[in-house]
Amino acid sequence: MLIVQLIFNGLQTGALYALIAAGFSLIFGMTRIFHAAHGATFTIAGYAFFEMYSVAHFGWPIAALTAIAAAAVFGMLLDRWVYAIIQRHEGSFFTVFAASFGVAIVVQNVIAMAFGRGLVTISTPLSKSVELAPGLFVAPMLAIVLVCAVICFALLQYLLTKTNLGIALRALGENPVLIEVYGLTQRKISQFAFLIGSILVVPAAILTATTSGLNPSMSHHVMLISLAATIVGGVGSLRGAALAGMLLGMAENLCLAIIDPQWSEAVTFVILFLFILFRPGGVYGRAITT
Amino acid sequence: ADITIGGAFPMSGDNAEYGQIFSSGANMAVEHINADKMLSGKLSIVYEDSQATPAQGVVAANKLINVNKVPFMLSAFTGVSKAVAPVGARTKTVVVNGGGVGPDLATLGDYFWNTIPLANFEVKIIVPYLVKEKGLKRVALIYVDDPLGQAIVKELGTELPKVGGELVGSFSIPTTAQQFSGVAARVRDVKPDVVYFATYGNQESQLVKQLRDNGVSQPLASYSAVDIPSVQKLPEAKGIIYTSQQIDWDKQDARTKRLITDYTAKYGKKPTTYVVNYYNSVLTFGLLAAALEKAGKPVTGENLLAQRKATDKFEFAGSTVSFEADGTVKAPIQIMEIVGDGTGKLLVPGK
Amino acid sequence: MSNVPHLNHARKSGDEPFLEAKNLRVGYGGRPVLNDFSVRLEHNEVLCLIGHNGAGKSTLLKALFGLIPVEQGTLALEGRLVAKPTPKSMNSAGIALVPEGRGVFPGLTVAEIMRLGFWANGTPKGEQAARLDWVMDVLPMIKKFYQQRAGTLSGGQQQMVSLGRALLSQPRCLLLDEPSIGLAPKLFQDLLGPIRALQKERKMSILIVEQNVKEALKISDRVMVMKSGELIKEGTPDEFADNTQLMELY
Amino acid sequence: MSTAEILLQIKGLNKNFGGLQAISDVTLDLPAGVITTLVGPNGAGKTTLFNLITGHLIPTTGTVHWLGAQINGIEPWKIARMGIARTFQDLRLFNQMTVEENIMTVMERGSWIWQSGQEKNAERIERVLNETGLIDKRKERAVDLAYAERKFLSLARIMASEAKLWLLDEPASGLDPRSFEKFVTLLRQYAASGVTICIIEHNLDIVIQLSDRVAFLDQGKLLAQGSSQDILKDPHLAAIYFGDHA
Amino acid sequence: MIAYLQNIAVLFCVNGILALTLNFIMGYAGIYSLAHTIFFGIGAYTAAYLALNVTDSLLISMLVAFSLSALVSMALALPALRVRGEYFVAASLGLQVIGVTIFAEWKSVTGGLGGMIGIPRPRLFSYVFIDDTAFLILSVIVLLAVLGILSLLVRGSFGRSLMAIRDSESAAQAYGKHVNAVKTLSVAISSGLAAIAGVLYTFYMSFINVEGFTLETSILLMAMVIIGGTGTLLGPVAGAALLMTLPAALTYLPFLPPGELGAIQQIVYGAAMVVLMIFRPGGLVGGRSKEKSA
Ligand SMILES: Nc1ncnc2c1ncn2[C@@H]1O[C@H](COP(=O)(O)OP(=O)(O)OP(=O)(O)O)[C@@H](O)[C@H]1O
Ligand SMILES: Nc1ncnc2c1ncn2[C@@H]1O[C@H](COP(=O)(O)OP(=O)(O)OP(=O)(O)O)[C@@H](O)[C@H]1O
Ligand SMILES: [Mg+2]
Ligand SMILES: [Mg+2]
Repeated sequence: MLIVQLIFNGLQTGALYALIAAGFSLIFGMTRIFHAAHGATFTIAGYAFFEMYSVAHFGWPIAALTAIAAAAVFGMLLDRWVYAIIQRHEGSFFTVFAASFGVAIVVQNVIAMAFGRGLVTISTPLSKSVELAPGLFVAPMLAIVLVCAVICFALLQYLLTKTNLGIALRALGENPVLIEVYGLTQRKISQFAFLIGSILVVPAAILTATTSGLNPSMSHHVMLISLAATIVGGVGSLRGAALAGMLLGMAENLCLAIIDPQWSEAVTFVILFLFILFRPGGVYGRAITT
Repeated sequence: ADITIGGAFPMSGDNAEYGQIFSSGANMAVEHINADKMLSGKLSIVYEDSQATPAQGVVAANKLINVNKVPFMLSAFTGVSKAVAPVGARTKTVVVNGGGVGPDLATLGDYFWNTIPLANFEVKIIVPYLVKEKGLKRVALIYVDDPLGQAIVKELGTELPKVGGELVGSFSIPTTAQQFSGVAARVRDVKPDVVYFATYGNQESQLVKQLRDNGVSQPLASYSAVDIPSVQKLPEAKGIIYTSQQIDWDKQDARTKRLITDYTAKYGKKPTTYVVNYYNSVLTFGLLAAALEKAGKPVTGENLLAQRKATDKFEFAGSTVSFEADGTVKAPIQIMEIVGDGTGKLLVPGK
Repeated sequence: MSNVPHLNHARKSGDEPFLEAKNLRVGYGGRPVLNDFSVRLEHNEVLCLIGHNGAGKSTLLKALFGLIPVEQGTLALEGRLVAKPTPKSMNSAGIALVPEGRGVFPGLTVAEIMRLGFWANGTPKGEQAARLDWVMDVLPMIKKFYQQRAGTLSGGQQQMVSLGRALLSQPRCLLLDEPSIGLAPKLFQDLLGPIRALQKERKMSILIVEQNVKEALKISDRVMVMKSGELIKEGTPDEFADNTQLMELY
Repeated sequence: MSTAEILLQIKGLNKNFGGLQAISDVTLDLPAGVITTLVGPNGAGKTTLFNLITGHLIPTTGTVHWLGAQINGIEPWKIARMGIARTFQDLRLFNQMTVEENIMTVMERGSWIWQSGQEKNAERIERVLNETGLIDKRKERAVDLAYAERKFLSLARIMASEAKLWLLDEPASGLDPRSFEKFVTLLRQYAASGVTICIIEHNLDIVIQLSDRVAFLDQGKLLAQGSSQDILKDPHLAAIYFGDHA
Repeated sequence: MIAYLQNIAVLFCVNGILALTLNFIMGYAGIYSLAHTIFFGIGAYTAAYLALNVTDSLLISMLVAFSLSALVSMALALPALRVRGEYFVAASLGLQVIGVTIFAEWKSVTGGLGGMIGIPRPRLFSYVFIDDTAFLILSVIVLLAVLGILSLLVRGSFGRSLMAIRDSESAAQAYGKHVNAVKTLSVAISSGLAAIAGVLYTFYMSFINVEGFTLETSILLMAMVIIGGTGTLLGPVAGAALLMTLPAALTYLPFLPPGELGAIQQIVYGAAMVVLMIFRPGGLVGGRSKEKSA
């Protein structure tokens, strides 16, 4: 029964990871910006929701909208006022990474000062497990998380393959200069990548707030998972990121059946490491030649 | 002359909530000492951020001792204290812990004192209560994988069999873990009567909430670290049985009353045991330094230690205590239950 | 030195050139590549720009299309000044650029590339099919690999797609940058034919930069020779037909 | 010509990329002192053939012999040290290094701190810089060079490498006539001094002016080889490649 | 005060060595490693273990630490030979997390989170570095030695081979560079020297635990290199100096509320990183980055 329970847990963690990774994967794949502050977007969205819902009692739709707005504004401002400026210089990949990391540190501490360092959770009966079968506890939240993930990825898939903006985003990932030659504005499309990528983090942030709770320093973990899922899935492949998120979530939980929890993060990264060694292109990526 | 003492507390990071609580108590004591003109000069306290990590703690301690030249400093957290203690010993600086409860803290040398009873006492008190009074024989333990947690595993392992209990499973978690649904599944799997958890900081609330969410309906038990607002107010935490140092709030002496009134006036809430412990830690310094000044001796770590050894009783807020030879205090431990209103309900008073 | 007298083209008074740039200064990171450079592209003409490597030909095209900022000088479209040219505004003014190298996105299918082109031009949905048919008429090869990913096409096929994309907006002016690079000679000839035919039919203005002078001259009306960011000679293709004379110029 | 020693011998070479047969059953000799041009439509497999020779790719089947010894399967750096050097279609200069460093590094066999023959190297660098006209730019980074200069730097690298066989991948594409002229002169000069050259080129002037022999590749197959006149006149090849040029 | 400055100076030497060695693979070989602290840690734990169980000899510690770290660095060289850019960053990230877990869990050797306490000062022949000033001198000498070794390597043909490989691996191969050997060797040298920094750190702090070797430290080191200027010899040292003095300097601002000092320090620190990257993307000493154009 333990295994079945762990599989269910893995499903929920995996779906959350997939959602978390989607935004990072989109931004990284399309703009090649190593958006280390993606975790910060996550905490900002989570705290925005918490403040509106649990503190100001606005009801979840308004709270969710606030979270979306906060995430979107943060992502786009960052793109406009930090990344865009740094990217004017050659060899900017790691420079952007360093700056982004700086932003993540700032956000984490500002949130800590503003909202305290303690854990905040949103209490809802939805995260309360019920015993489905003897020894198998499943919360309604699992269904919500799964549905959310499916909807998000379906929308994203539609966006990227069927809409003009989506095609432009993919084009941006391949050759940003050529975008301009076509008469489109690279910066605008890049802003959209940040807009969509940042908004994508909101469902995961809200769901995490209700399941495990939020604290200012959790952005770190979010970043690690996003990066791992993006690489394991294959840069630029959202399908890959989804699958990899699921894989990592599953692995993290299933490994508990045999080893202690403090090894589970290492397990995640052993998987990542092996992938890079033996399948550097990721699950869905093209093989890269060096 | 003016005197500065130090404190290495977590001021940022996951455990900053503790830093704020600890320093509020210490600051209150500094205020009172200055108001009473206990010392010839003005007493002040500087804090350095230990981030609750041993490495940062050492950096902080080095700075306090070398730059601020403090003869006396406060420390917290088992891991940090263990790392800081050798620095104190080498530089002959008194380091006082009022928060960490790892039993190893009793063995860190002459210059390391504790104003908080250590966890081995807490475990010794709660185990018989759980097993005999409540009939909860099968205990599962969730502990954070650090010196404190390891000490508790050891302590439970020896205490449980003594009273006919059994440790049916112990699950360590890393200090950074946030997801506990898997741990919950494994805990359920061993079918315990009660789940004892030994963690601190943000992890506590997260762990409790997720255990409850994930079908762990057994009673929960823990040690004094749950005595912080974020846990006390957590709906899921209701019913947790825990031990803490007993403070006699109704003690009719002026010092206790003054602490309670002034603290409540300043912070809008009653002081907790941590507040009292750090208040008392600074008070210890005040009393010793005053005695040294009276005797015309300089306030150095060495003299403070000698003076402490020469003093057999301290009138603390909430209790009268004496230091053991290993630098720890024996204080009565009470058993409490979280009721959800921010303060615990007393189950068994300490002896 | 740039004020080489322009050829006296017979033109009606008041008939402004399609595109006119005056006294341009353009450069990268403070180093000017073009200094005080003027160029004029008439309606319905093919102007061939030749010059040695690094003369600034590509730089000129990029500047005319708004891809790199003009530090000094003016740019006029049919007599009207363009204050700050951007690729977007030039595109909507009916100018299309076929860049140096492969102007396609390797991961997108040809169909998606065309769609991106339509989006950039803001072509209404209803008109798209007709436009596409028209492009396919000009470059019938495209039909064959319409659903293929551009990255899997050969160099020549990619060049065709790039040209096709540029034609989608039915531009009034094409800027072509070395379309022959890396192309088999035959392929290049195959490409030039349709371009000339189209230009005649639609009375387009074309500015073509080419190293393959022999082929390019066949379709040009006027030739300009650049050296180190300056115009050193201008004339008709016949004047340049003799290769030896060209050699002296460089 | 037929009596010349055969430097490189390619026999029955095949290379598949997944389903794509990029090189199919190519057999070709490169005799010493002969300038061979490799022509063919885009995607014919010319660059792939170079990659197979230099060890950057491993053939699916078939062999490559260098001075009689089989070299396919050997690592590229070992093959390079045997005396085969190449340029790349996309140049692949050492972009962040200076012109001088670019040249210096290809002359150094090992990577030890201590290198023998530094003075001899210095002379050689000087000569190569002079010949390619890069002498004034010796301290500039390769990325900062103009297009033609980059092309010449890629040539300078191979000139400095002391290789017996040069494989040049579209070395003259995009060059203006004067640079082109200089380029051809340099190649002639080196060929005369005993270097064997194999060039991939779309520019027919190179084919006509420089090469002793032309090999025509299409869809991975070697369709024809012979003197440039013969090849250019072939009506079939004209139809698929040269157009009405000849 | 002197003691405090000495303290900072020793730690600066340690970080300086780390930044220098990281820059050696980052700036010259294009290997952007986020696992550098693992090798720092290997050195530190080796020294601690030897000092507590075997010998307090400085030379032996350094020798063993260097060799062990160079050996383990093959785990980093492996992905470095196969992938580049962000893929390698991720691989090194994985290695970092795995390494930290091992440091934390291999309690019999590393002491876990509790760490290793009471490490004695080292001995060189018969001299024991009890005095902090003597230790500082030792640290400076080691720093200069590392700087010397690296600059010799970088300026010579080894450095050119490294840079050539960084700029174009296939071209380097085509001109006879044994890419795998050069890369592996550079990783081994860098990791081995980082372990030397670990030895110094251990002996100086006399306490180590896993928290000194986490991802944050690795990122901090990378920031030092980037802020100082990748691919320059002195840039990393400047970066280390800046990032180390900044938080220390902040504690002297009297108007900051002590309760929030930690957070404010972190905010200023993060903001400084952003601002520096915006205004000096090539780093403090960097000359080799310039405005990119369309
Ligand atoms: N992105 C760039 N950054 C810096 N300098 C550049 C850039 N692009 C071109 N240059 C420089 O500008 C000058 C002109 O370049 P341009 O590409 O316009 O020449 P061109 O005439 O098109 O030559 P080619 O025949 O080689 O295409 C050259 O000296 C070149 O080095
Ligand atoms: N590494 C690779 N993986 C998959 N396919 C490849 C690879 N390298 C080359 N090809 C394919 O092999 C075929 C031959 O390519 P090659 O680069 O040799 O052509 P080429 O003759 O040099 O053409 P061009 O004149 O355009 O440079 C092409 O279809 C190409 O897409
Ligand atoms: Mg050009
Ligand atoms: Mg090729």
